[in-house]
Amino acid sequence: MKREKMTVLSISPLAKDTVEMVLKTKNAVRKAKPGQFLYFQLPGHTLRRPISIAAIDKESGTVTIIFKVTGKGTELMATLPPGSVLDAIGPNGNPFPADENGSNAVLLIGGGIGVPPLYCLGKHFCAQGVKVYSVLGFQSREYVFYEEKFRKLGETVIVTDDGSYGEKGFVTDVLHRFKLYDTYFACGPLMMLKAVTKQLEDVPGFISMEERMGCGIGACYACIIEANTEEGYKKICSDGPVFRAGEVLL
Amino acid sequence: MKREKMTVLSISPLAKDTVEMVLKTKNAVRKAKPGQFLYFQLPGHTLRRPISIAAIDKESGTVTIIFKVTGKGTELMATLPPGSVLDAIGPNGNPFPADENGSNAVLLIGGGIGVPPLYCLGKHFCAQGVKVYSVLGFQSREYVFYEEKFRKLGETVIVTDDGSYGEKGFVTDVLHRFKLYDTYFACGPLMMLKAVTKQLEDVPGFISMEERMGCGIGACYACIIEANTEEGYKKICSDGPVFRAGEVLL
Amino acid sequence: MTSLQVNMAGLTLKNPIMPASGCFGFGKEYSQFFDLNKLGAIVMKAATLEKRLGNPTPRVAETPSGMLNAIGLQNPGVDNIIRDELPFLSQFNSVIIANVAGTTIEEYEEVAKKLSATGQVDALELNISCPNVKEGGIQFGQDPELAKIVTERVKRATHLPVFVKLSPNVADIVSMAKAAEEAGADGLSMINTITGMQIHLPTKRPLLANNTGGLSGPAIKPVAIRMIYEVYPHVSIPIIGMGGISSAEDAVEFLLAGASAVAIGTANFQNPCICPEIIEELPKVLQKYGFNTVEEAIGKAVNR
Amino acid sequence: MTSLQVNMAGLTLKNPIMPASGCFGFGKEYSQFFDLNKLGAIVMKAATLEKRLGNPTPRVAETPSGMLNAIGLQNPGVDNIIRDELPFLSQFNSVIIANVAGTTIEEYEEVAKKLSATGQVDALELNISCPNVKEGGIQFGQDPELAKIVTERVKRATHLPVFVKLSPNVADIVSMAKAAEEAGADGLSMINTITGMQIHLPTKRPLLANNTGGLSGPAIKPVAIRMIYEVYPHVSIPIIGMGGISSAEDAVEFLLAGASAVAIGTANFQNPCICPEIIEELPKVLQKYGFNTVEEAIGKAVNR
Ligand SMILES: Cc1cc2nc3c(=O)[nH]c(=O)nc-3n(C[C@H](O)[C@H](O)[C@H](O)COP(=O)(O)OP(=O)(O)OC[C@H]3O[C@@H](n4cnc5c(N)ncnc54)[C@H](O)[C@@H]3O)c2cc1C
Ligand SMILES: Cc1cc2nc3c(=O)[nH]c(=O)nc-3n(C[C@H](O)[C@H](O)[C@H](O)COP(=O)(O)OP(=O)(O)OC[C@H]3O[C@@H](n4cnc5c(N)ncnc54)[C@H](O)[C@@H]3O)c2cc1C
Ligand SMILES: Cc1cc2nc3c(=O)[nH]c(=O)nc-3n(C[C@H](O)[C@H](O)[C@H](O)COP(=O)(O)O)c2cc1C
Ligand SMILES: Cc1cc2nc3c(=O)[nH]c(=O)nc-3n(C[C@H](O)[C@H](O)[C@H](O)COP(=O)(O)O)c2cc1C
Ligand code: FES
Ligand code: FES
Repeated sequence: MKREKMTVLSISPLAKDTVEMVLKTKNAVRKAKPGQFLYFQLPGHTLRRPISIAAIDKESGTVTIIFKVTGKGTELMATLPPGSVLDAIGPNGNPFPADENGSNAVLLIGGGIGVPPLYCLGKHFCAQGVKVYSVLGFQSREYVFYEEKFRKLGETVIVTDDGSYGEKGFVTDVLHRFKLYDTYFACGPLMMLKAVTKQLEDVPGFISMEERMGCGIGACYACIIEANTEEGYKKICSDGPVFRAGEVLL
Repeated sequence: MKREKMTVLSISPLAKDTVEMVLKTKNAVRKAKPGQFLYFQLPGHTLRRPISIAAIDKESGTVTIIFKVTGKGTELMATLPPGSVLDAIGPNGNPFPADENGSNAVLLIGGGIGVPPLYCLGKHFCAQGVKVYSVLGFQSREYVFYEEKFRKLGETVIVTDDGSYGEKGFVTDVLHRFKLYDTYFACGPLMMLKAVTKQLEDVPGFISMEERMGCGIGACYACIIEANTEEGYKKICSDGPVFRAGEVLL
Repeated sequence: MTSLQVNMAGLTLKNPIMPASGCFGFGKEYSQFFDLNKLGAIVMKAATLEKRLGNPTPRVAETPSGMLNAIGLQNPGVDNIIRDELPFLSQFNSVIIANVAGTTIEEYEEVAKKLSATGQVDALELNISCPNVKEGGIQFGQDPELAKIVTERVKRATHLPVFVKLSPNVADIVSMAKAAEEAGADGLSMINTITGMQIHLPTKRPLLANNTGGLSGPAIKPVAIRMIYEVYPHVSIPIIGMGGISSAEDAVEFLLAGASAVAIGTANFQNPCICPEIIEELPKVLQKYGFNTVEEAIGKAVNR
Repeated sequence: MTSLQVNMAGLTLKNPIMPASGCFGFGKEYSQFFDLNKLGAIVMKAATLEKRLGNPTPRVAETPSGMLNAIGLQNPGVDNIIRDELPFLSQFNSVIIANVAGTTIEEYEEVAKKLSATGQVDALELNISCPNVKEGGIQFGQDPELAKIVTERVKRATHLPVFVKLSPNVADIVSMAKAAEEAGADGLSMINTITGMQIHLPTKRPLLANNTGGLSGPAIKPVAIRMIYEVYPHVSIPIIGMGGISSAEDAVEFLLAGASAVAIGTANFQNPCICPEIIEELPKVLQKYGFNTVEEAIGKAVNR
């Protein structure tokens, strides 16, 4: 983990309120693993903003992030022209266990803005020859992104809450269609993670969590989540954001 | 007085820590008179910054300001690239009495960053056929600006505190050389204004004052100065910044 | 259509937005920027019995997301205000609230009487919370007993609704609020400024000539929200909320915390049109969060 | 060469800069970013007798030039801290200050005793000002009598210098400071956070699960400076100043107001290297304003 200045190489709208940004980095690109996040400082803001790494390109020395405009900070980020310099700490947190995992086939389950880190992970698995299935849920048609990219990784089902694109329903409505995977990886809203971990109780899985953060590095106890451990808690920023399903209490 | 968006047309260093900025305006340029000021909002700052109008060009629809980088606000202004948009209120305050004045010859006395409004005034007098003499004081050589412009208006003496340019000394050391004027106009540090008004006690004169401001339009009583009036005070932002010498207590 | 109307303390405001005392003078200057009829109410600069010259300058300083002021209640005195300022304000059909200050209880009474007699003032705001004067002001606002006495006495001196303006420079805001209510206050104004200081490095001295000043602006918004939220369940009189409001979203935050109306101070200096801009935005923001009227939003964040 | 050394309460700090309690954990995380030996002192996260899980999340919120936190004193408990955290910290040659919290006077005493017995702690900071726990904490910090008692009792339980950390949520900070001094405190830490709240419009509820939280960051700097300036002439014990410091200029402002050393809290979250950066800048800034040593600057803005 390091503090470094990253340069915005490109910024483009992906879907409604959803922005893709490619950043030139020296340090983070070398160290980053799927599931980790960058912690961005924005002028005029006291707290940094955590954003997951959506793609890592070691050759070009870039990382990609995808973020949804939900408040003042992401609004500001969405207006940064190429050439802007962002102060980032990272890569923060613990990655998905993608190397030591020993899977033959995995199921990725993403909801909304939880989709980006799964793309990074899926690419990683693909490169290792692991089979990748994906179920991605979005609010509605205009929020859908990265469908083609996921299809390139493997079989992909898209659902939308209102059925305006793909199938109508929640990700949990279609999970039963996939059987041939040994581990699942999920990222998305808390409600989705609750439903998914319950439904797939008997399958090994990993989930990625969100919480409002202070330090972002494990020092301030802002981002605690209850856990089935002796201590009774985990820090999302440094013990997570990725946890083994069942390790933390949703 | 109005709130308007002004576009930075050009920005250039004039002298050490001293910046000249040309602004495109619709409203202020039509109404502005020498001695008035603009009140600029800067992102991240609660209070606006008052800056005098240094030149008015009705043909091109621009006003020029000259400011010294003394703190965070002016530092930020100095980095604005051409094309930037500034939120300004103005023209604020009462101008120098340049039209109804009836002078045949005037003496302009400027100190440091008090020089800019006098240039605006001198040009105005020149255009009316009034003879203009100028005495300008600066800290040292590297702070001198607009010497040539003032020479074009009329006889000009430059002094510097350390003698590194022009003559060594304060403006008050050379005032006695000028006799053939009927009114003086002074702007500069409080110490200079005190010395000038004392030395030229018997000559009609006008001075321009500074104070930290809140509203900038006469509503908040932040910028008060004691005065020889029934009320006992004047507001620098709305009754001033220009006062008849002796009207306010320095 | 979203209704912005608010009824409180017997007053009917066409909308809950008003400029805060001391940040809007007596209205004339801002009337250059917009039609004051747009305002729900107008709160005048503090009036004292005699004219006051206030503190030496500098009187204001900028701080992170805020400012300090130490005006020191400068004003022309209540008689001059009645003669020179009230006639201008009374042309507008907004509710007119006079801010009353003093050094002694008798002064508060006297000023309240004079303002009430004009028939041009709709309510009084009792400034027992000015941190910038040596005597009077804040000491009444830090002691529940004194606050009670001054409120009672002013209530007896006027037929107008009285809002008591509370100081945040206390350990227990609820007991101050209750004291004011018990003394007969018709409403509360919260909050006045928090006492602060800035040191000027070049002179190695406090920047303000008065040394300390009152902190206002967005920096204090969380403190204002907290105090209103704390007080709301304990009183049944309406609260005018203030402290760092600079957007319609901020205003709604104050409503949810328990304010019936809100005042805008420091933000006027940044943007002289902030009040009409917030009034225009307010219906959209209320609707966005599911409210059809201002009154529906009041206190909604509080478990009473 | 500008001397940054500070002697206070029997401690020798190589420079006056330390991270503030709760914003730096027990140092490990920040040691990834810089060598902790650079710090004048290190203040640990609050320790209580038993481990505490703190408040529900969300626990932090952003505010204009500041933040709210309601961590609720989560910590592993004093025994675990001594076992797991102190050995790491004691490798560094910076002064180590332990922050002591509790619900009862006995808990403060017990924690103080245990920490003192380790021989690895150089001073204690008595946290009688945490606004985020239901019991203990702030109530000791709002009542001079209680503050006195807890200070006296802890002083008897330790041979270490004791800094009492004051709450700004009081009407009269000077009487709190005097009470601590009379009770034998070796120094004061000022200020802890100001109680605040933010309302989350989409949920129409306070954003923090705890409803209120402590306001910190540049927003509160003017309040901290004012309180230190007020207290300084009335006590003869040193003050560790804090509240919104994010630059060497800010640090010098605190020195001039009367602080002997300063702590940096919220700014660590923005810039994990802020402490060493300020330490590097400090000599230049001191020199710019005519000081050759830190000690020359202390209290220079105050007319004692
Ligand atoms: C580990 C992690 C990874 C994330 N990855 C992504 C991503 O890849 N793409 C994406 O769009 N979003 C991601 N988020 C959520 C993202 O951090 C928030 O949407 C963002 O901080 C909102 O900032 P804002 O200024 O726009 O909103 P505001 O509401 O104005 O922010 C106010 C404060 O709340 C915090 N905050 C608000 N929402 C969240 C949230 N959901 N999680 C954490 N903090 C929040 C902000 O950081 C800030 O401190 C991630 C969050 C975490 C914890
Ligand atoms: C009527 C008037 C006309 C002026 N004209 C000019 C001009 O033409 N060129 C120029 O360089 N300067 C001029 N000044 C001074 C200029 O306003 C200040 O230098 C500027 O505000 C400093 O801002 P800052 O953010 O750089 O400094 P900071 O010290 O960071 O400012 C902090 C606060 O103090 C205020 N402040 C600081 N110094 C002054 C000052 N001398 N006068 C008023 N407020 C101050 C700022 O506006 C701000 O609110 C004028 C001032 C007044 C009152
Ligand atoms: C320059 C200035 C002058 C003020 N004068 C008064 C006053 O005369 N009477 C009063 O009750 N409050 C006065 N206040 C306090 C404001 O009315 C308001 O309570 C406070 O500033 C918080 O609101 P804000 O953050 O929106 O400014 C003044 C505030 C400022 C900034
Ligand atoms: C997240 C967080 C946790 C804190 N925890 C503690 C604590 O455990 N003990 C304590 O005495 N102060 C605690 N504080 C208060 C700080 O030490 C400091 O007094 C306050 O934040 C003001 O300084 P700042 O503005 O530089 O942050 C905490 C502050 C924050 C922001
Ligand atoms: S954000 Fe500080 S511990 Fe996680
Ligand atoms: S700055 Fe408000 S009256 Fe002059």
